[in-house]
Amino acid sequence: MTGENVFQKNYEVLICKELFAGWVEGLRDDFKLIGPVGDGVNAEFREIASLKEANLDYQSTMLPPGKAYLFKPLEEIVLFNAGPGGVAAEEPPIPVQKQVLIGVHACDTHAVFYLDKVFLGAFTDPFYKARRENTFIISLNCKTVTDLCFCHLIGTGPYLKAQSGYDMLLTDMGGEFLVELKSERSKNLFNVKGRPPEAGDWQKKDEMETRLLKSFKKDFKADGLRQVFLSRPGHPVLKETAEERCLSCANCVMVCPTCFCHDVYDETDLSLTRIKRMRRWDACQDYFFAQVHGGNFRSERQARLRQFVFHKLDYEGQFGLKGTVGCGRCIRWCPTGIDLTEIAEEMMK
Amino acid sequence: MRFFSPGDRKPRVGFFKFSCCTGCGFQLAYFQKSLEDTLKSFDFTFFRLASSSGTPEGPFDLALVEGAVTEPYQIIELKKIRANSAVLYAVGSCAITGGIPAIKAGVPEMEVQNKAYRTKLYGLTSLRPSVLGDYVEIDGSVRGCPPGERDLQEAMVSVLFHRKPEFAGYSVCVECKIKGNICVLVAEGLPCMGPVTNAGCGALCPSYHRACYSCFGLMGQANTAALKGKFRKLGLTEDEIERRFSLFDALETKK
Amino acid sequence: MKAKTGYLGRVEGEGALEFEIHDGKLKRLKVNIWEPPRFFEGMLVGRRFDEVPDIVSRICGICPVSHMMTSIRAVEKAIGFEPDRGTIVARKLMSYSQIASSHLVHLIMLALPDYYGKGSLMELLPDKEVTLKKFIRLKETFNGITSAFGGGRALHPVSMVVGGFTALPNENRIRELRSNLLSSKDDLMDIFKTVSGLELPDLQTGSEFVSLSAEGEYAVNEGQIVSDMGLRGKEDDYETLFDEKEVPYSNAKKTVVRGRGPLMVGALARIYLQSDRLSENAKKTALEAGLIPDPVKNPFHNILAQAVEILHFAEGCQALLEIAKPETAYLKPEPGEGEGAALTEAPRGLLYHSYLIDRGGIVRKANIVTPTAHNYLGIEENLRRLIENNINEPVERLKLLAGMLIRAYDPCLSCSVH
Amino acid sequence: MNPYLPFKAGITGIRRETGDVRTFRLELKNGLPSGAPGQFNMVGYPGVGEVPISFSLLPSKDSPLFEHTVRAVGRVTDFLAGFGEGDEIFLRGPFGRGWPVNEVKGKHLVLISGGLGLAPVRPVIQMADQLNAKRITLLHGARDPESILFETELKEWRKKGIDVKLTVDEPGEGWRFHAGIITEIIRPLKIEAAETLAFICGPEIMMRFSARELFLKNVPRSNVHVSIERRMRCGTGLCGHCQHGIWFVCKDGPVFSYQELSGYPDALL
Ligand SMILES: Cc1cc2nc3c(=O)[nH]c(=O)nc-3n(C[C@H](O)[C@H](O)[C@H](O)COP(=O)(O)OP(=O)(O)OC[C@H]3O[C@@H](n4cnc5c(N)ncnc54)[C@H](O)[C@@H]3O)c2cc1C
Ligand code: SF4
Ligand code: SF4
Ligand code: SF4
Repeated sequence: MTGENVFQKNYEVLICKELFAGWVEGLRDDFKLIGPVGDGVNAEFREIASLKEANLDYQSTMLPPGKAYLFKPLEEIVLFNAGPGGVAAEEPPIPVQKQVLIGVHACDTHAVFYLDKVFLGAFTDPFYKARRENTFIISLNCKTVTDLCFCHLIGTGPYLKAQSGYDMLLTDMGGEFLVELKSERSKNLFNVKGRPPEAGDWQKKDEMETRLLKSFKKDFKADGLRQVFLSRPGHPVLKETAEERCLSCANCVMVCPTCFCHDVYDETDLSLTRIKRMRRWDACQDYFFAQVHGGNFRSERQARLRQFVFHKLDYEGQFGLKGTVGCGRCIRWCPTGIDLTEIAEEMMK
Repeated sequence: MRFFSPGDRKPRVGFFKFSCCTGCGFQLAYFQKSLEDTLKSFDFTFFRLASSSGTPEGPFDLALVEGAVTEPYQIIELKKIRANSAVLYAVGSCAITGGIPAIKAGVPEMEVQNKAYRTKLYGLTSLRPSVLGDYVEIDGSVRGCPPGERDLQEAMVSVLFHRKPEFAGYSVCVECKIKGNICVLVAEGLPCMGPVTNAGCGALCPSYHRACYSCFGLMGQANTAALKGKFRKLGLTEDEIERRFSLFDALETKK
Repeated sequence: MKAKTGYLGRVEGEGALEFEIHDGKLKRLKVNIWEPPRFFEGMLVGRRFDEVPDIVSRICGICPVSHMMTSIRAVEKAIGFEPDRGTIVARKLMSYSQIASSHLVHLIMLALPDYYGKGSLMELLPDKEVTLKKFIRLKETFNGITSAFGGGRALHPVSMVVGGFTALPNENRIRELRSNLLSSKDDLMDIFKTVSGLELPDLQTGSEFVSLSAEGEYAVNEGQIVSDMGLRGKEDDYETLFDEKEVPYSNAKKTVVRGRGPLMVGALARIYLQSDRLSENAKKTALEAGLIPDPVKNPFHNILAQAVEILHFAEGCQALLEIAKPETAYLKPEPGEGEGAALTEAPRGLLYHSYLIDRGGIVRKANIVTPTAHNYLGIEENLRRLIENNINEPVERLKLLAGMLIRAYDPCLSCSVH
Repeated sequence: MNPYLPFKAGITGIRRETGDVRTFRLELKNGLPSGAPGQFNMVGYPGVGEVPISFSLLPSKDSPLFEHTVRAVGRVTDFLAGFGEGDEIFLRGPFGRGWPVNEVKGKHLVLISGGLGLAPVRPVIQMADQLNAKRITLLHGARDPESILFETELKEWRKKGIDVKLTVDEPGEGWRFHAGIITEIIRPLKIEAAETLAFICGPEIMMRFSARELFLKNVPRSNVHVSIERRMRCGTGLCGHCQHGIWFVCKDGPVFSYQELSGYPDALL
């Protein structure tokens, strides 16, 4: 992540899975272990005691690991104490707990890069920063894809190509993991001896990737949207989808790994002595999101749906990255299955 | 400090009950977490449930009114309460959406009565249920059945601060995701009302593996047609769908 | 001379007392319950069987669990469903903790101020600061149990449904509940002492004491009907044993034992009829309070009985939490045709629900009789006695005494009308 | 440093401008304030909330005091209206990109404001002497004569050589200036399009029509700057509420050139 240089090759080994699991367990003294538990697309990143509890063959989770563990859904950002002497502001403690996220897919790893741009950009969020620095990310190349995945069209998967910004990359080679170290600290931490990969191993990895790439179901043209979006912001597909199907429930943006919007509000106890300034994940799909005193910039459901679709598929200028990583969560967890790629395709017609 | 501080006169609160289970009153006077501070920070100058002293005449810094309107005398009382109170919040689903008492809005009045009473009672004057907002201007709605702790606290704090309240207006799904529940509607096909229901409960039902039954009432701009469409796809019959939407929102659906 | 309370404070719901004394004689007395009816029996018709508990829960804000429990049992009987063991344990925990909690609020917030001549608990502060703090700790403990098993809230719980519980608390939570209970022992005794130290007026009632009774346990969720006048019956016999009368001046109905007169239900009647099944500790305190072995049938003693029951149910919860398992207790009920009736002991006494359900699982007929309806006639009769016994007292004193008596019954007017 | 930690500011003076508009003169309790014209602070009180409020006067060499002019319209601003001299409020800032004052040199600066929109423009006038503008014109519109802000300062501004033109929608007795909407006093303005730089602040609809008037005079879009308003919770480009297209109004704005804003939906502009 921040400031770390691209890591040279040669820190790659093949080790058997048991050995790897043993190493992970050894991290428990210093780190909270967080890994995927459960099957298929309904897995969940949770604290685990060992890799035995985790299922590294999981396909997807509802909440994305990066967002859930780096940018908490609900947290205190300022505390105030009120008393006879007046009101004094106090900084809530900066999180110091070290944690390892094990088995983060390529899309979700890219999503963390996006969140970095948001929270470590022009202004630095101290809570995100502390968690980010205390989080060791072990990414994992996917073995299967779901029918809603489209990372291959965005360039964020299914195999992770980024060379930095995370700590370690795993590829399941059958009985062994191919472990690629991607950060300085991973080199210090990973002390397991293994077999250096040979040309054949790399070839096998490439073949697996090619096979995987062929199994994607989704296909749409992500390029050229810019013009369409700007010229037809009132396209009927937006209106129809919004009115007939969109519930404004905000599930889509809540599960989105790159959605960063949040609300800030004060929670005061009734003795008026303790005030907590909280932040909570918020959503552009909510009616009040863009309301100001004199009006509401997105009072129409259609306008809110459009904000979501455009923000994810266009508006790259904002952070220099696409807002979507192709994980398909917004489609899967939308109660009515609204699919932003279908909307985009319809608009391109 | 600008708000009521310990030396100040405590805000005078009146609590009123119309047609309901008194649960909102109990929530305020007993169940909620900040009970001690509530009892101490306010002067409950009228609260039948908790006190035999005091007068309903006011004046009140805050009037809390629970219950649906189902009797003519309640309308007169309500207008009086409004006139005597600086701030008036409707408390609980009965007062805000009609809640459970409004189920009978869908059936002819006498038909329901005859099922409950064998003889004709001369005192019976029940009307089609309606809500506080139909008769007076309300300054806010503390939603829920019973009212959620977050909004209840916000209501009370707003009065201590002399400021406008900010009640939750988003969907239950937002709270549900914040809790990290696997969605029971998407993952299991349970007919969850979360997407159209106003937040404030902390997504209790889905957290306990149950489909939300909308006890906080519909949120503003709820797209009920879209959710009904989804329920149809799940295989619910029209009757079943109608019942899900008429449990706490009968007035809305029976318009 | 006419006397009237504008409304009854510190009771659940809307009602008033009126009486007239002429020439040293009580002429007229009535408890007028103007609580607006919501016609639950009418509203329930046409709803599906599994919606019933959520609807009837809203009859009452202090005993929602009792209404849910009774309706769930009645509905399950009607559709021919048998709950599993885990469900039965969890259901008892719900009822026990709710009764303890409801008694607590009655004793401390509703009844206590009378004995100090005050209008509310708030007016007793700061003198009763310690009592208030203990009261709050205890309510957290009991509400904690109801809400842990009831789906996150003690008032109108969500996870208790026809068929069982949609989720149950995990082991950590259960352990926590146990330890909270354990550390509440002193507080519990202190509350008991506070109540048993009160000077209760004398009165003797002629009402028949009625409660449930079960083999080997203090009956709450299930049992046979028994009374101190020899009444015996099953819950299915309820409608042949009791009769409901409608009175023109009140929205609540009055129940009588068929062919006999008024009855009294609730904590006092329960202890009277089931004292041998109280926990050891509760038995000791009941002895101390004079509720056993030679009880006087004084309705004012109902608050003593409630204080004893809190101890009993605290121990009951403790024992059940030892065997409660976090595994989900739920079997999916299938709609079935039939009729079912159930009786349970709500905090305020006997509660009856019965339903007729059609093939599609839709309710065709519903009947609900609440504890306060059971007590209504007895309350009026005892008020008459009380006033006649004290006829020479000043009218303000009479009004206070009358209010205290009504409150001693802990009546729930929302329930009584529903 | 936690960017959410607010500073305390003491109220050293309050001026009632019009019915619900007050100007608070403020002094930071710790540290020295800074800011540029067009920037804003998040102003509020613990337990009530924070809202964006522009500087209406900046601290200067002569005085560390600064001002916020606030209209009471809702939760936070109503609460602020209850404050008196000597009270403390809380604020964070300065935030945002203000008016491009560096580009003014040698140009004709046209300031156009509607209602409270004069407040964020005032710091520009405050530093008029340092701008080296060829000419400065201020066109200000208000509902009625009573709601003209900073009326006592208008004379001073004229003395500085600023050409001040006023208009009101509802003139009363004795109104000496123009009556009508703002565009009516923009239209007769004699300008050299390429040499003109415009700063506009007011309701969105007023900004749109004012800008259109200038475009009709061939002023390039990149020379027309507007200060826009969005909901804001953090002020630091994180909470997302103020997003407009790719922009975060809080950190990329609130001042934008018309060029930058064009093409994005969900705005009146
Ligand atoms: C860059 C900027 C500069 C501003 N400068 C001034 C100024 O100098 N003087 C002045 O009186 N007003 C100014 N405003 C408008 C002012 O922020 C709103 O009037 C104020 O937020 C209303 O908040 P409230 O809590 O009083 O009202 P409510 O309507 O109760 O608002 C509730 C919440 O909504 C949000 N909100 C509502 N209206 C607005 C709004 N217009 N802009 C942003 N968020 C809003 C806030 O987060 C607020 O907490 C400015 C706005 C922006 C964006
Ligand atoms: S999840 Fe689907 S229905 Fe809900 S707001 Fe998003 S697009 Fe609309
Ligand atoms: S604006 Fe909407 S889509 Fe964009 S980050 Fe915020 S919530 Fe996500
Ligand atoms: S379970 Fe219900 S409340 Fe939760 S996200 Fe799904 S639909 Fe919304």
